[in-house]
Amino acid sequence: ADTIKIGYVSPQTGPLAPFGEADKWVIDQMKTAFKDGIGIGGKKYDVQIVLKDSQSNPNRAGEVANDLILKDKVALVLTAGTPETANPVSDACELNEVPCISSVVPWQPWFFGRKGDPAKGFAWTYHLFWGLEDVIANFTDGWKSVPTNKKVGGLFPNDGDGNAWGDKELGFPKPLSSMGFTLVDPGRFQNGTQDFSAQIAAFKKEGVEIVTGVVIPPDAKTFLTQARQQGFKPKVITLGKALLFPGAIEALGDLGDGLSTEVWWSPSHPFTSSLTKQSARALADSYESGAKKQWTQPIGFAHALFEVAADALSRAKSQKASDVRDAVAATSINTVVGPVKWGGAGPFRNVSKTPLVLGQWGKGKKYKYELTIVSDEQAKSIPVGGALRPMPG
Amino acid sequence: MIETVLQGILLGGLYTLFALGQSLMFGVMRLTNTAQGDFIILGAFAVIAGTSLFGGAPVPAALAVLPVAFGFGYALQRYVLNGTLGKDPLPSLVVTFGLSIVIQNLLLEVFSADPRSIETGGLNTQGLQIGDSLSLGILPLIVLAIALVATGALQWLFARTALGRSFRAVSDDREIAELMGLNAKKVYALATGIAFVLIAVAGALQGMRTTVSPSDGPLLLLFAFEAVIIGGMGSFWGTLAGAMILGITQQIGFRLDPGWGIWFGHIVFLLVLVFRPQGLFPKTRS
Amino acid sequence: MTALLTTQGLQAFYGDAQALFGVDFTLEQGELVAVIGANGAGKSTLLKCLTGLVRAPREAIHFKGEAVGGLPPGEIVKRGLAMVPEGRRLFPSLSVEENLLIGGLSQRKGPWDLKRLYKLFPILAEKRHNPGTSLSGGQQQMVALGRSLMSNPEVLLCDELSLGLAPIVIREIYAAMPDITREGMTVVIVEQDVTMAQRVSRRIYCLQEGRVSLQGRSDQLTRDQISQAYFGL
Amino acid sequence: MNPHTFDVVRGTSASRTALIVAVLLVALAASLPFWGESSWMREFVEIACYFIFAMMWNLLAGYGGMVSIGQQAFFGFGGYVMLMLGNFLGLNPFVAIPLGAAAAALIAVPVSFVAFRLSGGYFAIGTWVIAEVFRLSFANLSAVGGGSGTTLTALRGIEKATRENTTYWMALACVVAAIALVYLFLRSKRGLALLAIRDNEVAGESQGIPVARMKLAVYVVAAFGAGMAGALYFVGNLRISPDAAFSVNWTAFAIFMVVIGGIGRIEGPLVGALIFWAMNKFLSDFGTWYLLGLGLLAIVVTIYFKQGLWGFAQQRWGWSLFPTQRRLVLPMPSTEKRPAPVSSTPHLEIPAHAKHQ
Amino acid sequence: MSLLALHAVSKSYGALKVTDDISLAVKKGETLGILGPNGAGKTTLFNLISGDARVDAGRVEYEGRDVTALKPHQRCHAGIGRSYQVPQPFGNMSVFENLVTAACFGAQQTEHEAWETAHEVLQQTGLMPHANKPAGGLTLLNRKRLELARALATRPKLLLLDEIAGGLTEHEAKQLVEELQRIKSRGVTMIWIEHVVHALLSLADRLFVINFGQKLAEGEPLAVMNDAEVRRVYMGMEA
Ligand SMILES: Nc1ncnc2c1ncn2[C@@H]1O[C@H](COP(=O)(O)OP(=O)(O)OP(=O)(O)O)[C@@H](O)[C@H]1O
Ligand SMILES: Nc1ncnc2c1ncn2[C@@H]1O[C@H](COP(=O)(O)OP(=O)(O)OP(=O)(O)O)[C@@H](O)[C@H]1O
Ligand SMILES: [Mg+2]
Ligand SMILES: [Mg+2]
Repeated sequence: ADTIKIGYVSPQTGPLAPFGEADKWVIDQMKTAFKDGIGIGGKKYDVQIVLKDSQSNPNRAGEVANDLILKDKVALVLTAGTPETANPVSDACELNEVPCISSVVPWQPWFFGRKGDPAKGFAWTYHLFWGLEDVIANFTDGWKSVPTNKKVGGLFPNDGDGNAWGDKELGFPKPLSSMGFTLVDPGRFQNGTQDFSAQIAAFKKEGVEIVTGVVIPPDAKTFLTQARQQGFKPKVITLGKALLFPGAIEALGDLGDGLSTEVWWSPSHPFTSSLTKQSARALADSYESGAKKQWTQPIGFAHALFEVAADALSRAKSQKASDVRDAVAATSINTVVGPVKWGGAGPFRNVSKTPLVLGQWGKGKKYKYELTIVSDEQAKSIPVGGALRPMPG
Repeated sequence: MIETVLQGILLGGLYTLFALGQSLMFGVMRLTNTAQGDFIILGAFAVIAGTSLFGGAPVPAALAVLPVAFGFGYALQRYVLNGTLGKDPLPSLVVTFGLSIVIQNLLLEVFSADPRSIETGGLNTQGLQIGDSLSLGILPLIVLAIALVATGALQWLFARTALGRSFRAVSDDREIAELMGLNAKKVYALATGIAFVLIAVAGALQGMRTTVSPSDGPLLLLFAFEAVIIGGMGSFWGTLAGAMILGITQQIGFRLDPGWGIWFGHIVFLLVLVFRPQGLFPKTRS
Repeated sequence: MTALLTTQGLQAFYGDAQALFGVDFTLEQGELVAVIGANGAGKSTLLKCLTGLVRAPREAIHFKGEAVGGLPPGEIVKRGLAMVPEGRRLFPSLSVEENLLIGGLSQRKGPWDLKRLYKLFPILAEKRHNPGTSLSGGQQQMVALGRSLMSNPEVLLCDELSLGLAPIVIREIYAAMPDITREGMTVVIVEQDVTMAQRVSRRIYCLQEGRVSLQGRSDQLTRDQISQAYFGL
Repeated sequence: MNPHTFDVVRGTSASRTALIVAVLLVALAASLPFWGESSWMREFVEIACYFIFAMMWNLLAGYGGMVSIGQQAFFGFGGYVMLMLGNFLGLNPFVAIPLGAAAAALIAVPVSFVAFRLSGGYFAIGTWVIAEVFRLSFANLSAVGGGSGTTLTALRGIEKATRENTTYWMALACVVAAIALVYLFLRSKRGLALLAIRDNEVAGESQGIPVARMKLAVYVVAAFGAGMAGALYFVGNLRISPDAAFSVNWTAFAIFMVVIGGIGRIEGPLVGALIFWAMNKFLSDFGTWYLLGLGLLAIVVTIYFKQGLWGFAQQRWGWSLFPTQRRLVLPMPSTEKRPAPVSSTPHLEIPAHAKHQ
Repeated sequence: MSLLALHAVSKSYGALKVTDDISLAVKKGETLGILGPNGAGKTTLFNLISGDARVDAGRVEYEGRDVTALKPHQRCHAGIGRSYQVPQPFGNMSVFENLVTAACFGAQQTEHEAWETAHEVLQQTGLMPHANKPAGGLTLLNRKRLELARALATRPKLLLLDEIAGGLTEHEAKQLVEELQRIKSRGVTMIWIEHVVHALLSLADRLFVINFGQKLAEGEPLAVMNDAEVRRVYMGMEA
């Protein structure tokens, strides 16, 4: 039989490596799932998955995407893990006219960060994830449940995510003020900052009780320890990105308890894989037993990307790029991260949203820290495990 | 304002530790170590690895790493870097640059890209409350104290002891120093060994203060380098002063706009270059 | 009596270029020997071989009965050979006194210490805390000589003590020689000035293109013989 | 004195053969779009960027004696200027490539004022700091997307094949121009001056070489080339971000290429680029291990083959494709050995009066 | 008219006044010898003339124009050629290329003219057998020759020679003097620093003695050598 190739780009090394940590395992699973091949346009094809490492470097991400397209001649490109990887890969696909499905980037940095025109959208690139409106709603839902003075300190770095989250029009500032929160934003900082005393001083001066933002894990640690040293004790700390991974939380030591973060996927999500028929719980369990590690959120999305790919390819008229693209555009399936369907208006022509909830880390039984879902205002189908606790101490 | 300056000085203490090893290696061997930052990170990871060996106690682990660091530096100089010394700075630059790549990727392979830190049993979060609004971290104060002691000790070693004389003699004229009975290769190795002890101390403290990940090195190198140049080459107190100036300017920059803090530090460094290329406190040899 | 220091068929190379072609050289305890020869004849190379700065075969050099060829300079200094290098070469970042102390690193016992040196060259005591390189050329030569004496060598090798020095300085330096040899120290001087060499030395070796072209007692050699050996005519 | 008693030889037979082979190769390469695959073109463009950049680094460090770790400043600057001209002024990005390079050359003038305060190893890291200043400055420029970077939208209208072919030919032209420019420069008088400065700046100045001006010229030319490589690269890549554009890896790879191939010789970056390309092609999937190996290779070559692989070959077999030296050739060299050269070499014989005195 | 004139030039390194208010004039075609103890500031004086060091105070005049602000390469173009006490060859270039460089840039000749010049100088200085050898591999003596040769290749009107006879045998020194004599006879003005006094005396028209950066004596050679102060300070002889 002929072979059809699927390219996959994610950061497996570099500072963003936790985002790509589970990919090897997921792809191994896929090999089993695809062992009988896929039928495209009535013909059976063997499936080969080509995994490339972006090394957390946007430059490298673009290069390997081009390699996939030009050398490996993949029929479809999948990519996941922060704008630093997904955006250049999507751009390369758009340029070379190859269909691409991306994920694990809020849709605004993905769409507007690539200078997308809402009137036209993109021709070749499709995205599935939640958006800033969801993260804002979830964070604020959580904050409202804890008595505070509603003063929020923002930590927005100068990267794809930080610029979007802190953007005056698209990001946090507008909705927060309309909900009665006051945002204290000292400004964009470089990733890898050694010292947050400027931010801490600004927060202290304004009497901030809630801290939010989207920082990389080392910066979160630096900020949190320095805040403690300098006597700054907010009641709630909800950060995106930095607090997603159990490894990062463990690195924080005692500071990890009570931190909250967005949850895009968890074992308690009530979804099932269309490909392997595993429930979210079963998928997480098989990862934990297979990889000997605590589950992480990207597992679900890496899996879902392949679900969508398999579904689209099997519906494609032929393996020609435009046919595959048309099949992708017409997708409508239920995946382990929720329903996926494109074709809305504006950016949503290329964006399919998945549900988002809020989670909080606490001392766990099986692992040092475990994540509990504490607010499901935005996705009622996902069960809550408790209420948001104020930070201890 | 006072707080900004105080925080700047505390930051400067850390930068001093980053820079002393560089200053020493340059002073003795005219060797610019572009892997300085990566060695600091390596030191931090060594302590992290050691901590798990010592059942989670960071201080014994850090102390145990020091002699290892000394031996590592000694051997590195003896068997690798000595072969690159000479009038041409290129070989040593390329080799240390290569080492930097090797270390980063080796750490990545062994420890993965996960950020890690050294567990200090809560020490890193303790603060010293001064007045109502000012609180200084205990750990940064300890870092500053260690930096002061290390600078003083190094300056004393360099200026007042026979070993220090040997360092200077070998750096001045290697052939003649050998004629006087010094083994230049050993003296160099000794200097690098000492530099690596400082690097390990810096790494351990960096790992306690914040998280470290394999690709953090280059930024630390630049800070170390700037401190050395601002201070003026050849004097350890100058390096300390340079580090303080860098720390304070960065802090001021951060308060103006967090995005420009490091940029501000770089600019001050470049201004020093333009107006005082010999550094602010060049060693006046007396 | 056996010789203090001998070389047998000593050959030396700089990379591929051979500089010495089988030099036989003997030194008796307590004598002052001058080595003369044209530029590039190999005088400095001979001294550098003796002190280990240029590699030599182990057996080619014997010092007090021990084969010392090719030992690192430090080892050789410890055994009692010291050299005053061509062109002074003080350590610029060390003071006069520190320069002298570096010379004493090998910690051999003997008459020479700071006190004794300062007595020989009082001007150095005055400038002990100045950087060595701030001194005049002659004073620097005194430091260089003193630095080597500090190791209390049995054999002192001096390379072109007078090169580039004003006549007054040359006089002062050579005036110190008797003081140095008095206690039985053996001295080798390399000298361009044949007259001076003949006057101060007991024996003379003349090198020419890496070979010994003449040797003998200074007072028995004639100017003619020397000129001939010098230029190889 | 008779002017025809000597000759000065500059070429070698290898160099003449090399020239012919090179012309044929370029002609062949120019026709690639008509018979090759688009992936080859893309690969060529990429390696061309690396190569041009390495070539310029070699000129700067190997000939100018200025070992810089900050050339990525000009690489990124060229890229950003190209992008801004394309996105904001609507200029055709292909036209914007040389303009980006020119902008890099222009900015190099004030930059040199700061960088030239340092020398040796400190120059190296100082230029790195300057490159960081560039990176941070662009990272704080929200018009070009700040730290997250932005996309070159100006090419969106152009057809794929046209775009690919034009980029390819541009890259080929740049490569040929870079080699020719550097070679002719080094063969000229100025090349001599450069070598002299590299050996001894002070003496060069006193022999009438305007050292400051020469160094500046080299620095600016190198910046131009680096800017060209950067602009070209981002036309091929479409997406730019400060971290990517001003990454120290650019210079790291250039250093490795040049050192492995052989510094201070034009063949060096050529050989280095080929090796780099091969390693990248076949080994880059090994990720960390590949980079680790690259670092180790650079270390080993530096310590054991100081002249690089080409330098080793040159010493071993006397190869030289781009000879720049001048050899003085006298007819009948045997005359030198004749016993009585009467007056031409007066220093070697001793007149009778010298023996006595 | 004097070719070169120094008007009250001074130069300090740190607290050390190395050149202290020296005034000096050299006529066209003249050979001036400079004497003085080690560290008296002779080489520094050359540096001030050639532009390698900047004066702190005073003025350097050459061919009647003020060159104090000119860079070394500009002074070289104007006709000031120098040799270095410690030879500074372009070590990785061949001897021939060293000379071609000097002719190209110092004498501002075209490449082909420079070849001629280099060839001629090679013959003059006896360096011909080493023409294609790398300059870094030369012996000290040949490096010193190269210093002279390279200065000659810049086609100087004023030649600054710093201790080029040091370490030469008597015979070699004699040949050197003969060579310099020939250069002198072509009308080249020279200033020569030398400790080998008898060589200097055989060529110099006038002597200038420096001590501690100041002028100690100046004038007709024999008179200067017989000066009591000079004999005491420099020769170490009681008058
Ligand atoms: N470092 C070196 N590299 C290569 N060749 C050298 C080196 N040092 C000396 N030589 C060569 O070795 C030979 C002997 O040199 P050496 O310095 O011993 O002579 P010398 O008699 O001391 O002369 P001088 O009176 O000039 O000091 C010469 O041909 C010289 O060119
Ligand atoms: N660049 C410099 N920096 C500091 N001091 C210097 C410098 N150049 C020269 N000196 C000092 O200036 C003084 C005069 O030096 P100079 O080289 O002019 O002496 P000189 O008369 O040429 O001596 P010699 O006969 O030994 O060559 C010396 O004390 C020297 O150390
Ligand atoms: Mg000698
Ligand atoms: Mg002098």
